[in-house]
Amino acid sequence: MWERMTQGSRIKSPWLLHYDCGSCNGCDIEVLACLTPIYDLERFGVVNVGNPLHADILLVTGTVNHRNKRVLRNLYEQMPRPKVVIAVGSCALTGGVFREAYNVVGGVAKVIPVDVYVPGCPVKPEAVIDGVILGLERFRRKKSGKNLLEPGDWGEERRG
Amino acid sequence: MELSASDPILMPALLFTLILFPFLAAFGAYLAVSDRLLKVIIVVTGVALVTASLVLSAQVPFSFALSPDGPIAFRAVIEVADFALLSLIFYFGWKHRHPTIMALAALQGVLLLYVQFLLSEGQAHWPVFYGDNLALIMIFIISVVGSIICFQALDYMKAHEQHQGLDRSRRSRFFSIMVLFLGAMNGLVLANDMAFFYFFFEVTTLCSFLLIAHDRTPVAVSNALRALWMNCLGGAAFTVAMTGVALHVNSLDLSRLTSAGPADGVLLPALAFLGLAAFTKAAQFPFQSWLLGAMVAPTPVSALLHSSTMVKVGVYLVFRMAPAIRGTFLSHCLAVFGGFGFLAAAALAVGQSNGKKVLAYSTISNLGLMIACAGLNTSAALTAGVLLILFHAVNKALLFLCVGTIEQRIASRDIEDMRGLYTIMPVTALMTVFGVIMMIMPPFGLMLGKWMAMEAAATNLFVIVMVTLGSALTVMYWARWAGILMSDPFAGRFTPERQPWPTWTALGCLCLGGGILSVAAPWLYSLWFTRALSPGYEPPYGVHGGILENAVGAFAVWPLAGVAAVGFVLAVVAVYRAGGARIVKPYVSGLQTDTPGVFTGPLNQPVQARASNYYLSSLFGESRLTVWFNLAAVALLGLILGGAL
Amino acid sequence: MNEGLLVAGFALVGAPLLGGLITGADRIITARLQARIGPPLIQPFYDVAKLLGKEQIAVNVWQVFGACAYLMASAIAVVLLALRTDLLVILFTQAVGSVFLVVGALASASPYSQVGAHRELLQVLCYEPLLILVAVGVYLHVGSFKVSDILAWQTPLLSKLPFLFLALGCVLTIKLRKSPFDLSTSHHGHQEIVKGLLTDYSGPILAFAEIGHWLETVLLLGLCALFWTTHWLGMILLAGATFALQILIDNVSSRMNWRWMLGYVWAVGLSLSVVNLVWVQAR
Amino acid sequence: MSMEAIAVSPEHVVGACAERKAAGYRFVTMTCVAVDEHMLDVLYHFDKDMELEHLRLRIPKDSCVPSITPVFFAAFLVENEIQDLFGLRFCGLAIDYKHSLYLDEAAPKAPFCKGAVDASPRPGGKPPGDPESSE
Amino acid sequence: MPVSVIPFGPQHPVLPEPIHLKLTVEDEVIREAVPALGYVHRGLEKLAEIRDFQQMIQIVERVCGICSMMHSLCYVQGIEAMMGIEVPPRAKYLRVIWAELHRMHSHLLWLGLFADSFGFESLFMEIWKIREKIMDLQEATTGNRVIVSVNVIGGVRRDLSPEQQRMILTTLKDVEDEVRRLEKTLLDDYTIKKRTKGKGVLRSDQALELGCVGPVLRGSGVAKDTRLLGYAAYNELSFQPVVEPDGDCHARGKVRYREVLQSIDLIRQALSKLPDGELSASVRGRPEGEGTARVEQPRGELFYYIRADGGRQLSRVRIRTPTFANLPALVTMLPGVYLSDVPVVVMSIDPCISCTER
Amino acid sequence: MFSMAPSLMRNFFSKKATRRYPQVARPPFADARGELTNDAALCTFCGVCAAKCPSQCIRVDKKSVSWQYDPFACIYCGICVENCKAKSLRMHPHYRPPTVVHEIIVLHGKAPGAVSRKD
Repeated sequence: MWERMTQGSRIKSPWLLHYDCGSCNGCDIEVLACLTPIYDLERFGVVNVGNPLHADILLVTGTVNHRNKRVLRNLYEQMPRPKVVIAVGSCALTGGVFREAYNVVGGVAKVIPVDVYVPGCPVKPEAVIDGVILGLERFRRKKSGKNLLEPGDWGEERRG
Repeated sequence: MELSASDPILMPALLFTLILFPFLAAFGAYLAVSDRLLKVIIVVTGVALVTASLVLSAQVPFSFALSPDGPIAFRAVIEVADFALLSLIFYFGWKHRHPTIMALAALQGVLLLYVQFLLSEGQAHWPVFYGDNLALIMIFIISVVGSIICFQALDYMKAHEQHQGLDRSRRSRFFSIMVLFLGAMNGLVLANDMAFFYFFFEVTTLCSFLLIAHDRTPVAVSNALRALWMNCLGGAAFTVAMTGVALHVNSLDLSRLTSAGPADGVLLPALAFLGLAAFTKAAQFPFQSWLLGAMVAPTPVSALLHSSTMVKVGVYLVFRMAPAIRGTFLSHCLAVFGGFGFLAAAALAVGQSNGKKVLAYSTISNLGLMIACAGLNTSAALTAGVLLILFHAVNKALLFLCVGTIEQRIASRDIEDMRGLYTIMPVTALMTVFGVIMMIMPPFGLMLGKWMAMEAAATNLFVIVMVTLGSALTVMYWARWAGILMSDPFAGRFTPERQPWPTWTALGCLCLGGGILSVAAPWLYSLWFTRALSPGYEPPYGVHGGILENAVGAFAVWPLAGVAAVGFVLAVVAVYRAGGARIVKPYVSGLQTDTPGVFTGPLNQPVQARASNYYLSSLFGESRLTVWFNLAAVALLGLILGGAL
Repeated sequence: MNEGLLVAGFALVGAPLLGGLITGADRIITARLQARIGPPLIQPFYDVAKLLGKEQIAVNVWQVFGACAYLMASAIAVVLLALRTDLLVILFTQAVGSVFLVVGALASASPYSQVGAHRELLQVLCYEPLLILVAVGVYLHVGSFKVSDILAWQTPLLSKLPFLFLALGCVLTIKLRKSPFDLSTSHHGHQEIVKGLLTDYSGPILAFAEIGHWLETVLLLGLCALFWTTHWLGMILLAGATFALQILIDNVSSRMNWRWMLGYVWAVGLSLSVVNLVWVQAR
Repeated sequence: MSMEAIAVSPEHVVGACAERKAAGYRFVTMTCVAVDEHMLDVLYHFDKDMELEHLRLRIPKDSCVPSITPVFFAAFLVENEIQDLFGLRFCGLAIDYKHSLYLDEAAPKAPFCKGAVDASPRPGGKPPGDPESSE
Repeated sequence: MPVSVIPFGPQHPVLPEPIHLKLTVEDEVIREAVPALGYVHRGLEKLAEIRDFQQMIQIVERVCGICSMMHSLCYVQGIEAMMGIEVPPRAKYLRVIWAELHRMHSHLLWLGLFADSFGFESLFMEIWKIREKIMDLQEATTGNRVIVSVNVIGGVRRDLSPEQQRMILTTLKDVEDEVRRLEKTLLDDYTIKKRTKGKGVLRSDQALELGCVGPVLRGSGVAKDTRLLGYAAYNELSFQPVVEPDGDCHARGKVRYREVLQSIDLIRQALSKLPDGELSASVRGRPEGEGTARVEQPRGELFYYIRADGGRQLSRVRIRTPTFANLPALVTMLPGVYLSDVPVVVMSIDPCISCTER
Repeated sequence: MFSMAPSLMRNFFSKKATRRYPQVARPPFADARGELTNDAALCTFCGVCAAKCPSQCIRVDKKSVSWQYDPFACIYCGICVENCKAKSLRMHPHYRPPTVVHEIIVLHGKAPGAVSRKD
């Protein structure tokens, strides 16, 4: 029962860590807009904690470059399991329009496992909400305790 | 309370063991040629003192008069000794070219002569020694805590001298003064004759001077001289008080002076000067600087003289005179003065990063609170004061010894350098934290005392406001110290550090002692503390089931202690279970490197993240506040003396 | 004795539930003031249950000790209040909790949690004297520090101790971590020191700290309620109104710095208290 | 359209900037352009009363340009940027990031240059946060 | 005196963007602040060498999402000047309208974040609530909330229908009412004044010497506004630069607040004068030569240097963004302020790091 | 200090500003630049879109007659749609929904219908 309670609560209380990995601010401000009255992500219990040690969801915007990939990995490692990574915006998915720039490594998935991809340039707040809700699906199939699946692993649904 | 008929054989034997035996032991220690012999002397003295104080506990209250036709004319001896001491002090003043000391010594000499002259016609017929439960508590502190400290000092001083690289050991000198001091303290506490009291008072002053100057560095010597002149000022005030007493009642009987109920007007000035003497000894503002300077002495000295025992003489003196000034303006002033000392020293402690200075200020602060208790002069306040005396002595001795042990290991007494001490010396760090916890947390004895003091002070606006502010400052400077000892990331188990067994014994005894005494507080309360009150003071609280209660408030010592113990065990279990927790680096904005606390800064260079304590130097800086505090204290002193005159 | 145990047990179960609901209401009201819908009422329980089910990571295991001790001290303080014991002892116990929380935060080398810990100590420095003076004021008026005697008092304390109640409001703002005093850690993490004091508390121990905070909220609102002891409705209304005002103040002010806090609380809070104390004593 | 720019030599560039500062010009920025595989254009842009004025310094890419940070402190950022992106060196920089303002080890060296470059840092400027630099 | 060394960013809740400041702090007073950049550097100027000059519009738009319109405007104006293209008047007015909408959304965004930086959460929420109306306007008229992407070389891609114009006017009325309602709080609230007055003071001579631009410069009492150059249709609209003399964070906030109202006024003027006609001129040939272009971005003067050698690709695009110009001032403002004021001072220059590093 | 209070009170007692997404979804603006689709039946595989795309996310292979599109690299600027002579490219007003896998859309000209391959 305890298991079910914590698992249920996980879906109800996703705390967010937003890391701007080198985005043009377009997606950033849309992520931030999600927390403001019009979209009010707090309806779903989302709190922007700004601190990996408290976060359940890592929301990344922007391209990964040679300098911030270390930061991204650091933040990811500091999050307690179970955790979900959501890549937001074309830049975070593949590097977007900047794919070919010399200092761009590529999408977030090149550094850490990604669970949910939210395409768009910039993404709309509604899409961010959709992405978070999709990300929460992952908690539904996670067991708490020691054998937590690593993020990015959707089990049998994973293709390719 | 009636005095027990003093046993004609036992009593002299006890007094001999408590007072004279240490003098002899000191002589022996001075001549001791080997460490082993020194250790034997220390242990024997300690055992003798503890035994004697235990035996004495069955004898109090007692008074003891020397028969004038005894084999030795003690009084004459003491009178001569008084002058000898003064000459010695004068000599030190002359040697170090310190006119103030010479002047004060001379003044004391003149006043003493005058007292002799005044008393010449009526010969002494009052008891020389007097012991009640208050004195007994002091004796216990001196004997037990003093012995523990001396015992620990054996190894401490060995290391200390190694550190200094002396070619000739000066340990025998050191220990002879320490042991001598124990005897003098016992004498002081038991003395009823003011001449005796004065003699022992001056001996402790001199011991303090010699021990502060022990390391012979220029700083040590100059600080020792400051301590000497300030204490001489106290001595002078004492002689003035003696003169006043002799002038008006033609006697030097301390108990008569103090137990006669509220004093009539003529004696008030004398009592005020007695208070002044007490303030210098207790290093209250504006005399706090000598105690701070005294921190250059080896740590056992600070633990023994400058926190547990000698400075308490001031408090003890005020407690003795409390009944005499009950209800007077002087008493009220005393309360305000003490409360002010509590607040001011706590504020200055916040601005300190030097561990020993924090301890020193904390001592001054607590002494201030005790003086305030005496000034409040209700039975609850006085009981609170006695509680504070006892628990402060034990806790502070523990903390000083811990700091000394730490200092020998890390070669610094700065709190900032103790960051993450747990990784280096886990046991000592834990003991220090325990000491700090005992300072600021219920249900430990010190907080019990503070609680009682607050409830007693609640009707006195000045005092309660200062005490509440002071308490908050106290929490601040202790909590951050305890916190940073445990700082720095670590995982897994640490092996306890190695220390000589006497150090462990001493620290362990004090830790255990502090804990056990706290739990035993309700029991001790009915056994000792209420009986330490002078006649005319009713026991303030009733005790049942470990709960101290009266119509005003209740402190459930045993239930709280029980719950706290359960809580502690639960927390430890939680820590133990969290042993498997994944240890991560602290959050440094995502820039952490493999080294804990190091982040990648500009230029991709590793930078050590640091966060020093807040010393709030712009608010609580020593240089900023001391002047104002001293001025305020001088004004208050003026009020006390002026009001009494 | 048995009755005491019953009350204690009831307080132990009831206070966290109440505290969680109060926190949930706080979040909803705040959201509504900001024209948002806000989370469900039982959101705090979701949060805590989730945190309890998370992986325990720690920078330093002493954090665990600190958080546990904080939780326990808060619980004891609430139980002592429920048992109607001495007000000063309750306040001392509550202070113990704060100290342990600080010690736990100091155990981490992260500068954010260190700075947060020091700011928390400054907050303790600000509110602790006020709390004790409130107790003293109550004592001067009622003649006892015991909550049982205060509850038996026949007139509302608020009529005689209005300024002290204001001072208590000041304390409440600090303790509830509301603007302008949310210096050491704030409810929303947009602060220069991240989550401050709580930065490196994570997972279950963060849940402990959170529950401890609920208990403190209940304790302080309980103290507020003591100012209207003549009727249980008055107690609830007074506590509720005070809490509503706290939320409003939180939403109409920015976060200040500690210098301002120290100056303001010591100047305004202390003078309010002292004026009231003088007034009470003069009668 | 063509832009008029006053050509300056490396010796005179700091002086020319100082003159403009004295005349009340606001420093806008600097631009570096790779002319060919060996030469770089460094342009200094100034503004006064909404009019722009440009200085042009044409130099080989392995030379050392005197920094104008003593005149315009604000230039430290752009000079560091040019150091990073072109491998050009500035002598006497107020805050020298030593080719690490933007680019990490893993990133390509001097990406804007045509042809090969040697972008190893050379002693001279002071790094930021160096105790010496915070006198 | 013991000091603390505190890393500030790149991941930090009060900084929406990754910049790192190494702060040396003494009892919460900043003694030294050393910035570290490079967390957003993509190297997009270099993309000019592999994308053609038309495609570069979409790339420079993504220099910064908040002021994307301004970047493309500056870029296309530079190219148009180089190629000698005369932009149709309607396009010029439409550019002004969208540019000012963009300025409003950027300033409102900033006012919200500024409120957040000193912990005034409800004000942040309130302002962002208002800002959403502008976002809706942008989405309704251009197809995207943030990156409006309306500029093309020679004109604009989209037109404003009469209904859309009416919608803009009614929304602006709403926004104006709501913004004016917050005026007392923003400019006169006790706690806000306490947190912003006298913080990060920059005298006018200092601001000029450090090369500051935009609201930072105008907040220090210097009346410099690149719009006075009269690009697009600004030469046909009447406005005065907003200037505040105090030079502190409060003054910068005031400048931006008043510029929101100024933008509303400018949009109304532009809509009332909106001429009929073509949306864009035809583009023939390829740019050649070198040139500069400047526009007034919400954060200040934006400067483009473009060099082309007649090919499809440009040989160099250099972008000097306002934050790049204001950053040195930030480094000199930080020492001496309290740690708690760091976010306020940092936010006061409205830092856009992705602009700065490109 | 309470200058903000009237606004807050108004908020408290009036209708909330929040759009209850996803329970209630607001219809997108008509001209919004959302999801990009290609109608293989109309597409001439001329390659103009691929050439114009600033993000180079479209690849047209005239030999195998295929149109390959990476929605994760697309910046939804609409340039391709504007330049599509065959009017086969369309931008829908609704945005592309989030997914859990990286899809690359490939259309073949000769084949009767669109084939979507997930990668």
